[in-house]
Amino acid sequence: MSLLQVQQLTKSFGPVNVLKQVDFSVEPGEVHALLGVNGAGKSTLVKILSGDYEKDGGNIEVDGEEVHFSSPSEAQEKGIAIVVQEVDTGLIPNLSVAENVTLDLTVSGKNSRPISWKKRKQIAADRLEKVQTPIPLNSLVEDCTLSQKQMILLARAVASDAKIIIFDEPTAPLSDHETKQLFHVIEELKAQGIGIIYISHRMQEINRIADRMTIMRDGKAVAVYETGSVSTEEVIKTMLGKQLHKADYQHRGFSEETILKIEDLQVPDTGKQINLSVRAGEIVGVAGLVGAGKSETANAIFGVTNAKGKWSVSDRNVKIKSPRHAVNAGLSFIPEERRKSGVLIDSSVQENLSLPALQNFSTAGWINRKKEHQSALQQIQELGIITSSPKALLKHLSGGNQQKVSIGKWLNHDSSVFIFDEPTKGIDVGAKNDVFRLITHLADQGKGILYFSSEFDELLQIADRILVMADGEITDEMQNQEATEARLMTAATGGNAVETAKYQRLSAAGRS
Amino acid sequence: DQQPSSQSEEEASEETATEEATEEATEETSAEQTSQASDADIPAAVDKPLKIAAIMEFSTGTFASQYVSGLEAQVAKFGGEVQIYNANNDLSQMANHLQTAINQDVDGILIDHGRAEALNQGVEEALEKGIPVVTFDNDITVDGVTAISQDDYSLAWGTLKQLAQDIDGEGNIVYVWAGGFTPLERRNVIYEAFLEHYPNVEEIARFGSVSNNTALDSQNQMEAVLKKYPEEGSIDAVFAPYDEFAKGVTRAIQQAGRDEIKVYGIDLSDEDLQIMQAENSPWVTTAATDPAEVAGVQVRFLYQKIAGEETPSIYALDPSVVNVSDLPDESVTMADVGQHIEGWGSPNAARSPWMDALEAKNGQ
Amino acid sequence: MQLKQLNISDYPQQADRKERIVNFFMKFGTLLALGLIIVIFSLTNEQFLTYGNITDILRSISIVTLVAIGVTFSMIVGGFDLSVGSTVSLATVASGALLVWYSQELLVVLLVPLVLGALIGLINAFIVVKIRIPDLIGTLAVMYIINGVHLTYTKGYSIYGNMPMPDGSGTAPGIFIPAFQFIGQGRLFNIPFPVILMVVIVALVHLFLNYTRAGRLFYMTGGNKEAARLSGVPVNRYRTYAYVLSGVFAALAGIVLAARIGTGQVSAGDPLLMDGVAAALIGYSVFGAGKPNVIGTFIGAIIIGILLNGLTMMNVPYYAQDIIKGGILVGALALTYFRKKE
Amino acid sequence: MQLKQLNISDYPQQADRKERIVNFFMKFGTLLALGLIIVIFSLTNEQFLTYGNITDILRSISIVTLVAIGVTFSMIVGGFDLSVGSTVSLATVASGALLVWYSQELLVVLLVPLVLGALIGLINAFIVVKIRIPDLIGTLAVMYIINGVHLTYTKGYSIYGNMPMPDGSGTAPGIFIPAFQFIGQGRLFNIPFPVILMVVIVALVHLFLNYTRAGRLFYMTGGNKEAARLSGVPVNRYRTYAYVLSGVFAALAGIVLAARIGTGQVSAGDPLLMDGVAAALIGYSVFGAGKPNVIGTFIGAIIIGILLNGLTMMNVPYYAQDIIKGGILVGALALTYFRKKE
Ligand SMILES: Nc1ncnc2c1ncn2[C@@H]1O[C@H](COP(=O)(O)OP(=O)(O)OP(=O)(O)O)[C@@H](O)[C@H]1O
Ligand SMILES: Nc1ncnc2c1ncn2[C@@H]1O[C@H](COP(=O)(O)OP(=O)(O)OP(=O)(O)O)[C@@H](O)[C@H]1O
Ligand SMILES: [Mg+2]
Ligand SMILES: [Mg+2]
Repeated sequence: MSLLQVQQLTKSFGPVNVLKQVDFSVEPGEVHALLGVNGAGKSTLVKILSGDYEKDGGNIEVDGEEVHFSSPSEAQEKGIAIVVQEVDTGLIPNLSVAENVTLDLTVSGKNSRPISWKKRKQIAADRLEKVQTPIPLNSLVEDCTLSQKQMILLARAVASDAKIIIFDEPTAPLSDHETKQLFHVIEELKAQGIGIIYISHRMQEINRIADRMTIMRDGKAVAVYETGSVSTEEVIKTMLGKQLHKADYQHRGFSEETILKIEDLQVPDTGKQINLSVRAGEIVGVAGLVGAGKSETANAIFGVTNAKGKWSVSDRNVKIKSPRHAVNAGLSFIPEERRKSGVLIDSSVQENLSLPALQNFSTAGWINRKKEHQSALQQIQELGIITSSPKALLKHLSGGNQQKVSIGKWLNHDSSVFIFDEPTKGIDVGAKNDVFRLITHLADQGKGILYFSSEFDELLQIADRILVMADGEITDEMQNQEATEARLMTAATGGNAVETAKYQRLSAAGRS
Repeated sequence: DQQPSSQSEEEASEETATEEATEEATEETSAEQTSQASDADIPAAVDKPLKIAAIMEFSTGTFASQYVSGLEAQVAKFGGEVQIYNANNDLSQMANHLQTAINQDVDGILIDHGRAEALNQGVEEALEKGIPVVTFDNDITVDGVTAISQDDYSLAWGTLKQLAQDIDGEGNIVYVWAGGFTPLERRNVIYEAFLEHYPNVEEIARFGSVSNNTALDSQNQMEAVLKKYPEEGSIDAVFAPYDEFAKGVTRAIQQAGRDEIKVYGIDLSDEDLQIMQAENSPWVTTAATDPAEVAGVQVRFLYQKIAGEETPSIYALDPSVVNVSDLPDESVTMADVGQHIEGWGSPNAARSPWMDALEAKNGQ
Repeated sequence: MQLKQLNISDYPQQADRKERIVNFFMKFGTLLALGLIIVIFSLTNEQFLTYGNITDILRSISIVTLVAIGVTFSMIVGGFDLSVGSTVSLATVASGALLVWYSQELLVVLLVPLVLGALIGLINAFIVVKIRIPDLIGTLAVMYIINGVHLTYTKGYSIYGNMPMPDGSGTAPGIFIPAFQFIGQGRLFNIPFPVILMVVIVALVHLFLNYTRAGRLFYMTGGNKEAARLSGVPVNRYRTYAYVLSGVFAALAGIVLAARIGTGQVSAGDPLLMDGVAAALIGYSVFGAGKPNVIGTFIGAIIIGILLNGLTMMNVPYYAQDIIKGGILVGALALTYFRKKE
Repeated sequence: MQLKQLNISDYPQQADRKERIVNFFMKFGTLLALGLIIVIFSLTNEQFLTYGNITDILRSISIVTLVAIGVTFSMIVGGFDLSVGSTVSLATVASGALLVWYSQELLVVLLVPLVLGALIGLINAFIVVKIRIPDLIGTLAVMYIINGVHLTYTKGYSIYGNMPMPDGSGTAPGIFIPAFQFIGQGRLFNIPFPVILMVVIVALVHLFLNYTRAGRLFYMTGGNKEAARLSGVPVNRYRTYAYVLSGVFAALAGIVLAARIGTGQVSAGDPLLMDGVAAALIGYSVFGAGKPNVIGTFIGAIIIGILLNGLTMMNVPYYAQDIIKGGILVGALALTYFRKKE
């Protein structure tokens, strides 16, 4: 008997059928991967399983018993826990880390018994230790980094005595090291006979950890495979419903002209100095482990944080004290946390796309709405954004499509340099391909690209030159040809010394 | 606005045509109806359920409540209906209300407080449409309007004179005051004059604010003042020219046990009487008119106007100074203050002979 | 790619019947309620739908509408301005003082209050945008301060033509000149001037917010401050503009108020805050906009104004009016907001 | 692993000097301002720090503190309750009517208003939580309704012992009995009873909010409704509780108010709304909490109360008091909120 048996599950949001008679099952002690392109319906499926959404039709059995969840607490009672995709929907930002890690204890606790914060902190510390992530217990979750937030969610799910734990893209914000920790934890859960549903866009991970996989396409479960029984190409083909044409990364030459030059940039959050330059048509990757300070550096370059330093764009010295200055100087920025800072989820696709270059759509201050609409339509086509209309609100798009909008909005703007911070996070292979194509296309037009990522394989694919960052400083630089994953890793960890230093720092911060 | 009568239709329509016509018709009607004894002289224009609008600037406090009851009572006695338009201290709202009333084709308009600049336009329009207007306590001076007032200057002077006598023209007093309200501003004029007149009276503290919770605010602030002057005899009297002020101040003094401080107020209501008559109450004197009586006079003037009678442009009600010492030991209500205070109330002001008959007719 | 099948037009047609009804109520619930109110009032009172009464209603809401437009601006950028009521009072007193105490000419009497309103907006912006005190409490503090300032300035007295000076130095030289009073009491083509002013401003603001770049950027700033900033929108500047506009519109309302009542009445603006906020909030629901918008705000003000007028005409006692007003507010909004779980 | 070295005490020491100063101001800015105010007042007036005056101040803030605690609850769950002022009025009138018109005994006089308060809370919750009308406008509508109800009920009259009945049917039979008046005016161990009541309630609510499950669920609900729901918190139930508590505390404030002034004063609660909200908002900044909390609310109420008392003692006119009040609000909060760009 399966631990979880889902049959003929359907769900629609208004006119849109998101799940079409999905069958799905999980065995005890199994890691079952869910694969599918952005918007295939993975999150919707697991949200129904975790009681977030109510199903429209079909049935769900847990341990052979038919269940119907109308709230998350009912699902939790039946032993289903979830680590949600959007971490911010799982945490209470203005409460402490300790309280968030032990949230379930509060919820399930007895009303009559007073809370002992001392005990709570101990439990929280223990739980965080289990996932090997020390985080200062008293600091507020809103001050935590994305990976820290993800680990808090992990710690909580692991500690719950659930029979089934759902991970919805857990590794997207995690470093290699943290991913390893996660896998370690998952192995332990498996050993205890817990069933795991694992959603990810990273094929290597799936191959490494999953026992079976269900592939979803367009709201249907189209195939179930044993891991290893089919090739990755086959899986991707099933996912996309067609052959993936790998983008052509053949690199073209680029000019000698330096398009972006940054000198003595004092990054406020890391306290370190950065020097770098990008040539026209060159894709410069910045590799680093999560927590290396990449986002901080990117933010500083774009003037998000008020950093001191010297910028020169296309040989013109510019002062960048705010993103506005950066935009005016010809920079574009696709930030890491798209929902928070990349897009306006309550505005329409069209309004998002036209935002940075609104002056191009207006004459004497008046917006030419027709032009705006046409341009949005065209971009939706070009970028492959799946949406019901340019007027649809962005919050109704899947994560990958939101990311495309986040990139697409800069294409109307006449920029010479594009800064990407983890642009492929949370998007499927097909979309990732689209993004890469887009980036190379930009480079071909002579734009300078600065690409921050902790996905070394991506950098090896796309970057012409790779800078390696550790602890806020650039520690190594190499041409693509010289680069290997091993060399990158060594530089990024700075040998063991840096890795150790980082942990000392973090654990010191964890004492509270 | 026609009444069913034995008159022919032509006569009836003629009657409503103009004001002068009304007067003529009145005589005719009374002549015709001699058979019905008590209705004898009731002018036709008022011998029907009239729709009266009362436009008030605000209606908080007991004075306003009793004023409204007075209006309702007198209009009801005359068989009419009064509609209260309360502007909640908002002058532009008051102007709007006046306009609404005019659009409603009411038979007469009463205005309580407000300012001429805001209301003149509406009042003129009302008069043009033949709707008579009687005002209370404001500065509207449009021709044809009767303005009655309770005379804030006399009110303030009455109570201040008593204060001066009681402290022998010398001592420290506390003043409670807030601007922005016409009656209070007028009373303040007298107060300033009073200070000049009695150079040995010294104002040692001043506070006050008007809200929906004026009494409690005054109480809290008076407590602070009492704490600042803790020695007995450091404060001789409090001048609180609004009963909500006086109530709060009285309570603060009572609760602090500082009965040597006397309170001199303005306005009177049943509740105020009760507070003043309480044992050892510091509130010893107040100057007031009877709000219900003011309302009665105002309504009667309006009915006289509707009936086409001559009314004065200005009529000032004489305020009385009520000293607790003049009242008997048992508790007294507004209804019988008149028995103890000379000149209290003016039940016969603006009373036409036919009014008794009208009241009697509608009393059944 | 998948995109080739993109078909823009078929989305709305797919909605089933029930859903369409729900959508209809969400969009038009508020308007429906307004229509119902009008029908009831005109059935119970034949004077209600007269030209005179309609223009009266519009005139009576003109001041509150101006305040509410200011409030709408601050809400669009995701802020809140509690100081508008006191700004109205200040502007009223300022124009009164200029006319009566200083016998200034019209232009000065109009300009100074507007500049004061803009200044207050700048102060609010400084406190909320620069010092980052939360808007509710920051503008509350400013409200206290402005109230204090205007009362101190007049020593608590209201200002009217040829008044005795508060400091006892004789009689004030000026009056409320007719040209000024015209703003509040005059008529053009038999339409009250404040109504014309209001309608023109509503139309202009509507065009501005929906068809200009600046208007869009106001909305974007309110939609997601961080994302807008990273797209190069100078969000703090737009938030500042919004507070300044809020102050300017409140000051304009104060000028109309002073002209309407012919007095520089202290504290006259206080009651306008609540009604202005209510109008702007009702506006959210009009046409299912779900966000602050000026047409909605206008309709919100109309609903409030009609209720007051109609209920007074129906001879509902003034305190019972509050009950009905509250009830209808809830009813109208319930139509818009109540729907099945998403 | 490394976690074994986790040591509770040394994290804060890492902050460098400048940062520590900033942190200090963020945490203690408001308290510092309070301290400064106290020092100034006690220097300028020797009577300020007497036992009698301190208890007076505390007594004068007891009512506003109770209202503010209710407001705090609604703010904790991320809501807002504009109806508290009218609830205070209703409770005041209800206890007055029960005492004076119906000569009821103490228990009834206390229970009925509290039940009414809870009912109003339920109505608010129904409107805001169930119908999903935005809180500001939903509770505003309820405010109108309650104001209308209590004014209609009393016909606008305030209620006091042995008053003539508003319908003219003779004299009311009851009075404000001493046992009831004790709640507002009595003393225990020479401490005013309302002060004791206030302090006990503040302490209880503080313990409740920080050390019980239910208290934390309130915070979770407000911190992130979605996350709380996904964690199995019945968020709508807790939002409902919060509005009910808001109503109950407002009703309690109304009872104390009636007992303090010995009258069922109509509309008496209106001015308490603003002060209650101000106190709760100031509370955000106390100890750098950044969220509503009851100790902060209490301190907020103290600041407001002390300003009124001290400035009155210094004979500052009430309108100038507003300037100072606003200025100090901004000053105190600026210390807390102004810091370098993040
Ligand atoms: N609340 C909602 N209202 C309307 N449509 C929705 C809603 N939630 C999801 N959808 C739509 O349902 C489809 C499936 O979304 P879902 O989030 O399940 O995709 P996913 O497979 O998890 O994608 P991703 O890999 O990007 O996370 C998408 O087209 C999305 O636009
Ligand atoms: N709130 C915080 N408190 C203490 N240290 C922090 C905080 N936020 C970030 N840091 C530190 O700043 C450094 C960079 O953080 P972050 O994880 O965002 O870097 P990154 O290289 O951009 O990683 P990512 O791949 O997640 O974007 C880390 O060493 C982290 O520990
Ligand atoms: Mg998903
Ligand atoms: Mg990053």
